[in-house]
Amino acid sequence: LETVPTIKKLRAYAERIRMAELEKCLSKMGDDIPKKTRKAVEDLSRGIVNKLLHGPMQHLRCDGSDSRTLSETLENMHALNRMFSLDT
Amino acid sequence: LETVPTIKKLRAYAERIRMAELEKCLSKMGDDIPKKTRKAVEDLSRGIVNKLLHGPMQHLRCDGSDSRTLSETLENMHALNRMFSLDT
Amino acid sequence: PKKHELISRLKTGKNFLRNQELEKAFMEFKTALELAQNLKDPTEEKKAARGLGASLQRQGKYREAIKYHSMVLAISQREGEDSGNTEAYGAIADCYTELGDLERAGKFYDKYISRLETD
Amino acid sequence: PKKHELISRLKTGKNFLRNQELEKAFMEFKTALELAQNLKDPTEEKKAARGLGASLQRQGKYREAIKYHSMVLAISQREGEDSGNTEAYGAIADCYTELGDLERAGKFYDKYISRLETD
Repeated sequence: LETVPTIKKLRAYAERIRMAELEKCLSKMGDDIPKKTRKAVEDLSRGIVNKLLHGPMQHLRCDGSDSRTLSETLENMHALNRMFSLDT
Repeated sequence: LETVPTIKKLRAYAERIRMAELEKCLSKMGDDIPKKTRKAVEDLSRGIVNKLLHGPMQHLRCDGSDSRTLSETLENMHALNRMFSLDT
Repeated sequence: PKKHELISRLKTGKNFLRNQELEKAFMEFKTALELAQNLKDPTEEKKAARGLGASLQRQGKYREAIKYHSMVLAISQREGEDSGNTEAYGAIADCYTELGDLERAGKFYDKYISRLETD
Repeated sequence: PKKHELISRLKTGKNFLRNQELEKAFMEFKTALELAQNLKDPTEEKKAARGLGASLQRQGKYREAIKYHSMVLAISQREGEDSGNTEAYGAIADCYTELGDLERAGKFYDKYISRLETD
């Protein structure tokens, strides 16, 4: 449960990057972006972020049933906090 | 220096995701994608990946001069290897 | 014409949200939700519900936000089409985290995480 | 006309690369590089060099690959325009890693990493 706030912070961190890059992209594409294109681009940004986050997110959850131990999960959390400066 | 191969593997991992999502996106957008759109979409995919990788990559390098210690860098490496299954 | 107003409400709502004008955003999404319900347009209905959830969440009204994010899940269930669910699970979990209910937050993050690799 | 052939060579080169037909890819990019040099088109020249580097790298010819990835850096310097450098630094570092020269790889990764936050 201690890792839950880290999941939230990591999500927010990635979402900020996603939104900033998406806006840059849409502004480069000019006005009058076809709806289909806009949807495809949004899905692209979400797809990359979600697939990249999947591993770390999974390793922040420790269900006790598998080989992932609590201490390993906490080490993952500490490393993510450091690497993404999530504590500040 | 022990962390160098991890940098390579993490880069390759992210690049696979980026290419797969980019191809999905371009195929959804149909033929005849304007060059400007294509470039914007490629930049988007690269921008998200690069900005997300920046933190972890930085924390895999230990230049000795700052507060980042070797043991901390190795812990980061182990966590990344676990979270992205880079060892297999 | 109604559809046109719906799209435009969603758009201005989004802009208000971006500029942190949260109450104005809420009002736009509220109108959009009613329009979408009248038009029986589940895709736009979800967008309106998500917008309402986001507006409330950023005002710190987490319990109410959960109500609207959950509406996205309900629409998905009703329509047998689960787009937007990943984000809804994540947002609900974020709200429970803010409310200090880490147990429940964890359960919703688990659903969120299990969907991260799907499209 | 020449420009047209250049674009088409780059495109087929990319397709060969995707299908792991690495020698065919190399030939396409090689022709593209010459065309781009004749047309004095540095943007396409970089794309051709990067393609040549990638084709060789995937064949395990790391030393030759480094030569072409370095060409991207040289074109950037010549033109005073550094697009493609991040990828070139990363690719060169990958090659040195494969060659077991972790010291040099680390130096190129440092350049790569320092550019990850720029556009």
